[in-house]
Amino acid sequence: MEIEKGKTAKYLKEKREVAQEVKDKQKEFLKIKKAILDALKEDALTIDQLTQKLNMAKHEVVFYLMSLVKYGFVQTGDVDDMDEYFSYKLKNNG
Amino acid sequence: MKKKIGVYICHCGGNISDYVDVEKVRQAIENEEGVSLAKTTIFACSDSNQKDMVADINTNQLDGVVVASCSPKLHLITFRNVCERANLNKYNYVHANIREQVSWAHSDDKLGATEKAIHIVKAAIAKVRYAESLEPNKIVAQKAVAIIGGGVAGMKAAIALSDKDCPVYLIEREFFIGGRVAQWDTMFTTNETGKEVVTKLYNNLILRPNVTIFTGAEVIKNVGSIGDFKLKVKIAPRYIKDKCKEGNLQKAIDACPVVLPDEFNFNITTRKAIYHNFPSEYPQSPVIDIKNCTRCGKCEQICENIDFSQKEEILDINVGSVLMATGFDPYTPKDGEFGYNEVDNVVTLPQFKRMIELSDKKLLFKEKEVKNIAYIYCVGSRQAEGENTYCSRYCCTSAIHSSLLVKKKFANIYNYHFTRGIRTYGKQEVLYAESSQQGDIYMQSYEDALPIVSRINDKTIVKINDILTGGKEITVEADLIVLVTGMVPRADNSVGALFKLPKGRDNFFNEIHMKLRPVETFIDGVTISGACQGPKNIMESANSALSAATKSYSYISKGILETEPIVAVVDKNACSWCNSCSEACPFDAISKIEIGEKTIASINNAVCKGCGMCLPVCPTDAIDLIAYSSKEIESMIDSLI
Amino acid sequence: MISKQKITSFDALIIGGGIAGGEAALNIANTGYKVLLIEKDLSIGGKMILLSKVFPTLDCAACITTPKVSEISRHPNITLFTSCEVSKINKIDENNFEATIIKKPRYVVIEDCTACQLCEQACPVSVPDEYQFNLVGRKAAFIPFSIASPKAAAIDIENCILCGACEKVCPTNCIDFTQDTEEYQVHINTVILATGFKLFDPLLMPRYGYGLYKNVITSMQMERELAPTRPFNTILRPSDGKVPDKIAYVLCTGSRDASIGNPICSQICCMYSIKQSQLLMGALPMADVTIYYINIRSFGKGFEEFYQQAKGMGVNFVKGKIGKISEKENGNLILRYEDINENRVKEAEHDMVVLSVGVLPNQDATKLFKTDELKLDPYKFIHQVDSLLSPAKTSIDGVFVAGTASGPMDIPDSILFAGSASSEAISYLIQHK
Amino acid sequence: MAEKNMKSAKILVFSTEKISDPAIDMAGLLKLHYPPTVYTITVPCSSGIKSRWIMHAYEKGFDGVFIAADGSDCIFGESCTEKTGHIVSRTHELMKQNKIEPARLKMAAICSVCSESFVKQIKSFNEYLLKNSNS
Repeated sequence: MEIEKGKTAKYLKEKREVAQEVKDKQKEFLKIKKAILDALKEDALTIDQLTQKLNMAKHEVVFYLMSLVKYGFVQTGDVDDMDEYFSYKLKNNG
Repeated sequence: MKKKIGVYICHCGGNISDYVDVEKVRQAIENEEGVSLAKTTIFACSDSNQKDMVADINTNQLDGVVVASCSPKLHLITFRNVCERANLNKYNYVHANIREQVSWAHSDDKLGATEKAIHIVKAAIAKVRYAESLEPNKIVAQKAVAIIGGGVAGMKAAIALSDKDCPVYLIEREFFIGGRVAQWDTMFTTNETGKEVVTKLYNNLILRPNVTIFTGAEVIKNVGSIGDFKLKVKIAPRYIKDKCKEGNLQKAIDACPVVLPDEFNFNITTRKAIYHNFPSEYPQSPVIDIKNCTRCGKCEQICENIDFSQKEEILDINVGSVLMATGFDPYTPKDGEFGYNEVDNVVTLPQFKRMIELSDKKLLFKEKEVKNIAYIYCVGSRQAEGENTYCSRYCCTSAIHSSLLVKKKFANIYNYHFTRGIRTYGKQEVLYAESSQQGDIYMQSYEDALPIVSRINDKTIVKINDILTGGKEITVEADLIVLVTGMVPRADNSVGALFKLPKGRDNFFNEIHMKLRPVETFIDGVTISGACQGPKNIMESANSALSAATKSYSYISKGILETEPIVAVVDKNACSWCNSCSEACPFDAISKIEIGEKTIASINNAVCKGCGMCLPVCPTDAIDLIAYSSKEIESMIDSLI
Repeated sequence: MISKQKITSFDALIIGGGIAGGEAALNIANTGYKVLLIEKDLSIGGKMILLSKVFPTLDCAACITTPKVSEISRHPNITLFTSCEVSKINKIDENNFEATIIKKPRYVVIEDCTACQLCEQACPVSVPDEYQFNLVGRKAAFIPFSIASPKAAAIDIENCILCGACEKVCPTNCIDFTQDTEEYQVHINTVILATGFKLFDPLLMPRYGYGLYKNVITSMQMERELAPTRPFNTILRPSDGKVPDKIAYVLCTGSRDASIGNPICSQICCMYSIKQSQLLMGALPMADVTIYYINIRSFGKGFEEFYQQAKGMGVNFVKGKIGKISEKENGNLILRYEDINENRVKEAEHDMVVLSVGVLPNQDATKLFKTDELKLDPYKFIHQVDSLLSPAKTSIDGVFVAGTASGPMDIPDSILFAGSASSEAISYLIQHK
Repeated sequence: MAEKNMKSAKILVFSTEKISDPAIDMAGLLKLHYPPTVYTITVPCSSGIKSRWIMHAYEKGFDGVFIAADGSDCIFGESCTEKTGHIVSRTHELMKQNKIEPARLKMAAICSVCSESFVKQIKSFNEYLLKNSNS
């Protein structure tokens, strides 16, 4: 079978099953990503504010938010008066 | 003049960009004359940026390149090589130092730092505009290495080079080989004795036809440079004939009436003016200490092998590289320092080690049996007031190892350790654990209140406020106090001065860069190894010796060396031969030649070292140094203001 | 399916592309010998390339590693295999070894990848980034880190959902899911083991609460937070993204502790902690940094001065053993410790705790040799048969060790050790030609 | 620029590749601060500096020139100290002829680890130049 360049994933899919756990994790990431990005649509928020809005554990918010900063969806805003907590906002208004 | 210059300004991952506004620098120079490309980069030295530079040079046909980053001592060669890979002659590259001399030096003044960086990059651009393609001078490298110092490091390096079919001259100042290690008894981690180690190395060395060992030998002159060092070696006579049999020599030694402190045993014993170090020493021939010999003639009467007619010899040797392995001296405490030379029973760690080895059955000090031993650590190291601020690295382990040894060898020994925090790093930690388990007492003094040694009612007392027991004052009566002395540079390090070797803040010889070029020095062709570079234990010395051997070998293995083509050039029209330049040249590189009617100066490129001493003395300003011509320097000055 | 390939022979095989293996490879290659350098990770550079700055000079680690890795990757005498593991080495006779090398598929053709990161943007999967020690995420199609060498994408097949989004956007068609494991047989004359060390896993010391308390992190995680390619915009604590202002270091975590099976000192933790403390003082000028130590081991060239410099900058050094760490509701941590100076048990509150984790042996190399025994020392590091005079020699003639594979050591010592191992290997090659 | 001069003087330093420039680098490494209007041009040896370069610097507006000389550490030989001294005295003559205060040229031997000494010298030179400017 000749395999076309740029479409090789199909080939491996036939030989290798993607674990359910991996699929679930990916879906969860997309869900959290959407939730965070939605929450930030209105206003820049701190992690504390995000946590309340999303009903998630704080350290998870830190992890996902920082990942979204890394992926270029979110950017760091200002720090509070105590120099303790930053706020975060959407990059280029989404 | 260059028309297509590429300029790269490095963030250095924050090292520069935290203090210098690199984007502002870029904008300030992008419209400079000749600049066709100006970029900033997070890490100029990274592989990806180097690849980008090669691509930039090729696609934009750049004819000059400037990188503004760290000191040229680190990465000048890196970026020259980038140019070469892009087929741009490497002398079209100029390096601007905006880290060590800008961002770090002026981290207190960001605006000032940015302003300075702009000027410095502009000056580098000014310089690169005049840069010319040059070909390095090729010189023949002598395939031989001189190793200075016949201790463990020197001997290991000699074996390593000899294994690589490289002839070696091993030059030892003392009359016996082995350096400090010959003076040690058993050693951590293998419990081999120093003698065994030295014997092993010596026996290996003497079998090698390409190794020449000189003892009682000193380098007294050095002319030349990398690839071609011409050394004069002075060899002192032993006053003993070669190939003599032991028999009568021992009687001659016995007959010698001169009694002197024996330095090999750190003066705790005596020797004669005709002497051995120890029975299995190398070379296996005694020597006459001519300075202290009274020429009484007694030895000559007994032994036919004594020969006072032997003369000092001067040898010329020619090598491509020099490997320094001159070692260290143990620190000598000042009079009164923890009772040294004032209280009777205070010795240094090296003396103590000799005592253990030389004592049999009972450990005696001045005829009295020693039971309680107090060790005072960090003597001559980590000094708050004093010149040795560094830690000597080997002494904690060495002291603990000796304290275990003394306990094993003699009965009823009690060890008390007055420390400043034990530093048995790595696997040496198990020694400390073993010692603690055996009941040795460890105390630790406060940094500002070191232990006090005093003599009270014929007893020697050490007093400490001990951190480990919450600051309690503890006194110990000791039969012997061992000052755990550190390593200091050799008192006579004149051989370093002969090669102009730079020293570090600790006065040991200094490497170019601890991680990038750890055995090379600023003097091309001269490498350093072992404890002359800083305190090291034997394993560390062996590693550095082998590293240095690899480096020295790499200079000469190809037989041809490339050196910088930075030499002086004479303007034929301006020169009117007056001899001033030739007088100023320290290398005899300038002679006069006739060109038609005119007599002018001529530079021998193979001999010229590019120092520039001939430049300022020329009355007609007819000499320039390549890459440092007046037009280059003056245009740099114009850019800096 | 494994394809078998026979490839040409090399003079030297070097296992491990960290700073020691890299240095040894360059030394030997510069002498004119052909070197095969095997790295199991996606990039060479080892642990050092992931560090922030290095003691005692505070040079950035990247400034030292990147030119070296770049020189390695383009050296005509060095063949570099990443994502590869040596599965066995047989000694045939005196200086003849045969090695079997397993190359795992990267699913990216390195030569064609331009590191444009389009695949990374397209990939819908996010998993913890091991190169950032799990402080943030990365994609399943990813470039390991910005100064990786080779700088090329890779597919994390374990976490890939095989959606094909990456290859659709790849402008050079360099992604190739048809790649498979390959096996190579290589003939070599000498071997250098530069397999490095493993970091102590603080989960083995539950009393410090690592894993449970989010603000207890390892020194390697702090190293990443301080590095120029850091996971956050500044130093933040992982529990709630707060900028910490009272940071504690717990030295000897997993070192000098027979109860967890590692009685020896790790030789580097004091110094890297002191270095981090200085960098923290620079990054967070208002922060308090306290280092809890048993002994400070600043023994190398310029180290003691560096320690004194940290004291001068205001880093707080407390001689004390940490008993237990507990967490307050706000994420702050209570350290219960024995203050040795005052001879009593005390408590202190910090908002972030860094565990200065120690150095453990990497035992990967031990299983390789089938015909000869590679001896280990009592701590499971590679045994040095002549540790005083030929530190690089192992129990197998012609097989040498370099760097932390034989015990804990810092970067300067690893580099000198690599110089030493390369000298032995070159001599071995010349003597057995 | 004139305003800047009020704070710190413009000083041109001639350093040498193997000896004094490493010391100036180390001053940066140790974060020993000195005025940012101090600029360095590196040459192989301090005994190869031409008087005309120094005069050029004054002409273009430098307040002072500092020669960080190799001293006895010079890798090109011991004559360096004496020769650098001659350059300074010859330049002093030129400066007098051009009505430039000779004290605006200073020389000191800076060894490869003389970082502190370099910073001290530069700071006092800077103070001197500031005190004697505007006159």
